[in-house]
Amino acid sequence: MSGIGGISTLADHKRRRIEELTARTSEAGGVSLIRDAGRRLLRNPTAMVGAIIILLFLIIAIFAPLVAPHDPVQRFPELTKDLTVDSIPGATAGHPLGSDPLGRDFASRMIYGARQTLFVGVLATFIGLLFGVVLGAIAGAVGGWLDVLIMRLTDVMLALPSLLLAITLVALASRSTQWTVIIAVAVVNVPIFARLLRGSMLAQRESDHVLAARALGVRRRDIVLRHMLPNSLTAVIVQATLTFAVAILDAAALSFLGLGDPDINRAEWGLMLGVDGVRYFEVRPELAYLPALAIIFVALGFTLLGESMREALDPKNRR
Amino acid sequence: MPLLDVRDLSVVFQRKGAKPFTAVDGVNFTVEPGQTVGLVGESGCGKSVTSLAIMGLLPRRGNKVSGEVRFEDTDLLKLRPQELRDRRGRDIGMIFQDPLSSLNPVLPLGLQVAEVLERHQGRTRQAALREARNLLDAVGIPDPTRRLKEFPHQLSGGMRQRALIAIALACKPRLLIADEPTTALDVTIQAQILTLLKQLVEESGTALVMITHDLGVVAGLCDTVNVLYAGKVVERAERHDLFAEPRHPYTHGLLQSVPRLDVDRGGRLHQIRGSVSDNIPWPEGCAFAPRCDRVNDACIGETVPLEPTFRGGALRCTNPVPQEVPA
Amino acid sequence: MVRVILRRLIQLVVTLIALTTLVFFWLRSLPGGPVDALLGERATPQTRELLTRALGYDQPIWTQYGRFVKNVVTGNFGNSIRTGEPVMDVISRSFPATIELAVAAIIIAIGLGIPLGYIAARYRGRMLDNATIIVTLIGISIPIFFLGYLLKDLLTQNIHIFPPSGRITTGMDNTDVTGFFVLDGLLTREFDATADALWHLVLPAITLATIPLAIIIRITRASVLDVLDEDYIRTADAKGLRNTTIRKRHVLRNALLPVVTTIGLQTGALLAGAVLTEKVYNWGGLGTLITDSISGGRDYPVLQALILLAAVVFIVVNLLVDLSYAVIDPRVRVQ
Amino acid sequence: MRASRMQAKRLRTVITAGVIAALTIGAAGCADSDRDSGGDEGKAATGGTFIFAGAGDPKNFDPIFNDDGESFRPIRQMYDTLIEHKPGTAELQGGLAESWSNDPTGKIWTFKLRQGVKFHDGSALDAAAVCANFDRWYNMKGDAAQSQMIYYADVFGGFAGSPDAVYDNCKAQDPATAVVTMKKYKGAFPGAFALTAFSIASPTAMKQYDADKVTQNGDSFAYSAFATEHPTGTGAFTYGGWNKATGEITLNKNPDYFGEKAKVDKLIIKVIKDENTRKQELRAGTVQAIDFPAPADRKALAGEGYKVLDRPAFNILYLGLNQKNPKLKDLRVRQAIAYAINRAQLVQTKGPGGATVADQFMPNTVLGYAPDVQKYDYNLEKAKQLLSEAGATGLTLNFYYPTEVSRPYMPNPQEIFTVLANDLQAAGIKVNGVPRPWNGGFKDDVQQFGKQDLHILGWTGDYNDPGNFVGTFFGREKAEFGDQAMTEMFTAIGKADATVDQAAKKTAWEQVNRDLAAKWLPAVPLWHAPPALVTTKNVEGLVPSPLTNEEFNTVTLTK
Repeated sequence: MSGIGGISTLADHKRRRIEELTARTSEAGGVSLIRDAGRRLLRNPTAMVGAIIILLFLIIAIFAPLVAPHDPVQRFPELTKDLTVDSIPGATAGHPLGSDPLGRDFASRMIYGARQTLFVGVLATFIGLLFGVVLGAIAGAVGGWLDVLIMRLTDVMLALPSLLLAITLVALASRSTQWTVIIAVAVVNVPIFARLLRGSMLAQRESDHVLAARALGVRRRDIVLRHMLPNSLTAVIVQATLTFAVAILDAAALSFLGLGDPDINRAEWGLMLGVDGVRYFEVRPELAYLPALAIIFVALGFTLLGESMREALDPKNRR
Repeated sequence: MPLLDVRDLSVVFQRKGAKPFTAVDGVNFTVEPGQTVGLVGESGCGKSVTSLAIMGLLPRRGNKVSGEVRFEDTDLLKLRPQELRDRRGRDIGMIFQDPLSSLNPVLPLGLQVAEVLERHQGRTRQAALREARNLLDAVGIPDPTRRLKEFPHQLSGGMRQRALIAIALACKPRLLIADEPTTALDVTIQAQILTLLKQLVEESGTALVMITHDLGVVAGLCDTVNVLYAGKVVERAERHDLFAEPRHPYTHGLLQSVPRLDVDRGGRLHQIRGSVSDNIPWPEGCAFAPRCDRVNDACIGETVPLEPTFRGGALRCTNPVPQEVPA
Repeated sequence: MVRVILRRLIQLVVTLIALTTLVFFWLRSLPGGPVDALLGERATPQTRELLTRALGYDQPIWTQYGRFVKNVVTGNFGNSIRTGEPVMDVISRSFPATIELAVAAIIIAIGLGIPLGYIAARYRGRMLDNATIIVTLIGISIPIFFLGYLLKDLLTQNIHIFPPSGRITTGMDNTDVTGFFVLDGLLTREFDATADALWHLVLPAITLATIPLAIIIRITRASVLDVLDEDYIRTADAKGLRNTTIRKRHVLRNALLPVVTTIGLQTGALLAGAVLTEKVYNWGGLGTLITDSISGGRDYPVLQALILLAAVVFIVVNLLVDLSYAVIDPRVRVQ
Repeated sequence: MRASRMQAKRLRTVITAGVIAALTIGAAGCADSDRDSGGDEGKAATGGTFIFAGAGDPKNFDPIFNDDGESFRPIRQMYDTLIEHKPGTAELQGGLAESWSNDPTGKIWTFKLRQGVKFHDGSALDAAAVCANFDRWYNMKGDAAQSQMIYYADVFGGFAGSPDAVYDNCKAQDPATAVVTMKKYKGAFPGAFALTAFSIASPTAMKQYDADKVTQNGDSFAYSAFATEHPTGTGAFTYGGWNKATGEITLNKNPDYFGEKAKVDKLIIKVIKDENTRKQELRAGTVQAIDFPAPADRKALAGEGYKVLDRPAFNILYLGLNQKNPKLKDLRVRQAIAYAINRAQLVQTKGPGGATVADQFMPNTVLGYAPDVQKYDYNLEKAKQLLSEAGATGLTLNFYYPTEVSRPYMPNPQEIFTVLANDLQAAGIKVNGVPRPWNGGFKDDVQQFGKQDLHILGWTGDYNDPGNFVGTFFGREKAEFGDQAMTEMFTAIGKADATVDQAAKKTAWEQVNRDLAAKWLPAVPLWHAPPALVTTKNVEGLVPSPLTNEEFNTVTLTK
């Protein structure tokens, strides 16, 4: 039943799922859980695979300038020389993966792609998380009409399928830039994070150590900041890990629909796949395959880690 | 000959990653037809595992079950899963601790009772339901006809437990295993359920294995009592003997820790040091030793055997509680 | 239940009013817009004025809003800027296409998802289980427009097994009764049309089904595993019931509860997936309509209607999920 | 390929079987099929169905209310114009009028009409009918209707009562002679008479389905039954229906067409918006011809034996320079930009097959093309030098480019922008790219408000007249190029456009083009890109038109 007369019970179901997840990941809360969750993670091969993929991705992203042979936006005469709209030169000396549709070094663009993709994913996730967490925290800590208001808001947002919401937002944006995309993708996640945090804060509120703290007369602000938030955040972190994957996929989808980041100078995997990859698929399939594989791997990495974190934090799996 | 004869039954949990753990360690006991036998011990002493092992309800993977469980003349452990299924619910019924979680939340009560009858007595749904109604009536559920259509969450705790009993006894089994049937219930209800059980087994001459940590229950119900500790039977005796003169320090300790109105009022309630989980520093020897106040060198080192007592019971102790010299 | 339905309807109305107003003013605040979209490169300034006047954009915004509301209330969303026909016609034409596609996808997702999920759970930890999990994870991680793109390239270009796009072969000249081509074919006994329509449906449906399928598999697996450790399953075992009975009556029935919810959630997600799938396969449905209304020239009248429609569909789906939920879960029913 | 299609067929029949099985349950109450003889794939030398894949939905079928190629494609087949273009060229020839003439003032146009021509509704085409059309346009009532007559407003200046209206009256001297009188001469004539928008429609039909009824509804317009269901012209094909669900426009052979009768019985125009999908359908053999193949696919398709037909380039892509920006007001800076751009490389790397570098704003087929204009070949040093002379080093410019659009002259704006920006950066000009959706603000910002410093835009010619190119761009004050009176340029163009004598006209325009390049340089011409058509091997007789208005009556399907 939809709590306070929600906009839609699917939203409620989503919400319920989120909250039960929260309950699981944060009810026992506390350091001990996190510690032995960590222990269980280290023992879990899938988690490790995920972690390794992500680590690799981060390294490439951070050290792109060192790894990449060239500047990703520079056009090279030796590449433009035999570049035409219907044939794109392949591997040559100094250009291991050959050219992209504009005579730029494809290898370098793939490598810098890690950086841009990370940028988009992280920002989209973080912005969503930030607003979500703030809203959720307010709702959870203050409660009352503010809580009701915020929850109604999230209900409305949950009522539209995520990508559809993103598309609409981009369409309704007066100008299209990389930020339009990032924000569109981010906004979609705000309600999820808000729900999540609120849910787990409520769970926290009833938990023993908070009750104890309250009994000891600790100030409410301190209870929220020192006791409730930290524990609730575990759930949020798990969600964030999963969100990252979704974020880069959505960004790619937007590019494919021609609603993505318009600056094709920017080397971002979603953009490379959604625009050049598709357009020049028959001329040079690698232009699609490589970014696609990269995206799949990274998304997979984050999903693997996220899922196993969730499992690990789930008290049901404690032994 | 006994109805149920359990011979050095052992259950070893082998989970990957963890080292094998012996939950049940060479348990022996018998149940005569119509007799009520108690398995008593603190939680974690392996009594529930024993019952599941008898029913063959332990998951195949990760558990090693050895020994014999003779029901009449067949060894249940040797049966193929399918044959075992045919006996479960027909020859042996079982009642579980938590009546709510033990009933399927999405099926109407009637069906949950009826399906046993359909399965073992090949009745039609209608016939089964009719019988189910009578059963519910028999276990004292008011307005059974209506209840048939209701769902577990619509019943009170006591009702649910009654329903479970009805299910367990539906096919008039010769043996009923009750695993802590009252622990999840309010004290007031507990009494009702116990009397109900008692009455039912007496009427139908069903043998009952009552698994509990509650000596009160035992006192009210059992003919013979087996006290388990750390997966071993440490003392077996007739109910009266056990309560009159516990020999094993552990049994003694248990009885001491039961609040009593008649003796030493105001005196502190006795308690047993530590808990079962204290792991034993020595591989062989008495597992209770670390907590025992009568411990001596003999307890440690070689295994302590379970020796028959002259009163037809049995005892596993090197230094039992002395009994008053019979006058 | 009646109360639930009533509440939904009220919610629906409220949401719609809020949305329409929001959308109306937002769209009016954007640059470009209808005038820009209606005029080609050749428009002279004079024509521009004419048009602005003709569309009443010279009048105060509130007058415009009033007119807009009056129309909407009478179910008139104006005419499409791109094609000039009434928005309602455009939508009611595209709607069946998407429904046809979505239904096909859902059938695949459920038809394969629940069994596979169940099997995976039964063989927990074995090769099969692990394989399923990996595959589903990949299914979730792959950009589905790319998957669709590959399928299309492989099965329509390299090997011509399936048609590359559209809902029916050009020139098939099938009779349009309901707008659901498969159905129409049956109704009018044009079986070749039905076959052809089904034929066109295969690839898009598979593409669209990928994500829901993966998710349904995972949820089913998880929830079956949960149910398997439930006490009532032990009880059922203790009753000596046959394995089949236990699985059908006790395990599956309970395991399906969360799955139903998921399916509900996924139908929502399908709308989003449809946008991508329909673009890949040039499927003349709502998805295509959305993309066209945006990139094909900011067709605001259509966009407005679509946004409202999305809300309606979504709330209706909720209702259905709730009802189905009530059917299989007695605990909900009594509340 | 054939084999695999057989395979597909077989699989289909399997499915059909299944369906029929499923049917026995639910086939009780059934609507009856009202279709004619199913999907016939006639492959005879003549007859059969020709399926052409277009790139977008038409708006309606009333010529005068349209201004885009996708609407004109079917209209072309159903209507005729007084004057036509020779197939494959932009030169004029007789259409409904066997011949035409104008008086020395260029104001009075006399059309000798072809005899015995009938509209699809059987009514006769005579001078009265022609005049009825001219009068209808001139006297069109209502903002809604008028606002949709883009071409009319452009060519004929305005409507009844408007001071700058060009049209005066039309007299039917005799049934075979129509005399149209203008208030003033316009260079657009006679070319403009060949515009598809000015096709001659049946007055009877227009009255019957009150063609003039255009009603505003919400943010758009509803058109009359004439425009949507009963288009009636004299063309080689008659209207057969528009299935919007499948995006199929069906046209049937007009057996009593006055000209060369259609070889195929049926013409289906199938709307497929995605260029990639058009190609794939062509390969699948479900369509016989596609318009605007993706430039990247041309080579592949040609290699597979499809016919790639290039239309003679009749368009222009240019880089607009907005003189609202004081820096750009300096000719040297504009020239520097011209030198800084490596057009040869642009055309080679990004130009659609057959594209050529443009050095002026009209293709060489148009009257007044000057071979000897200043060329501005790529010269980085010169560019830098000019910039420093102008004291415009470290210049930063806002470069507006459109997104969500693909035009024949501009298949991929983002790439073109990126290349140009790259070149300008090399010359030391900082470029600040501003992407705007084509209909979501680009046209507004660029043409209405002139917010940009630089922008890319282009044009496809409508008829063979320099005014239609240069005149449209630079003939009057436009925000696009800096809203200021460039008096010299305007007057020069105005004079050239007003010249009636062809020879004088030619020289006048040539001079305009030279000055545009050397003195005014309001924009930098980039390329002429021929849009292509691709057909299957068995399609014969499809003549690509530079104006992208092919007529399909000449098409045959061979085995």
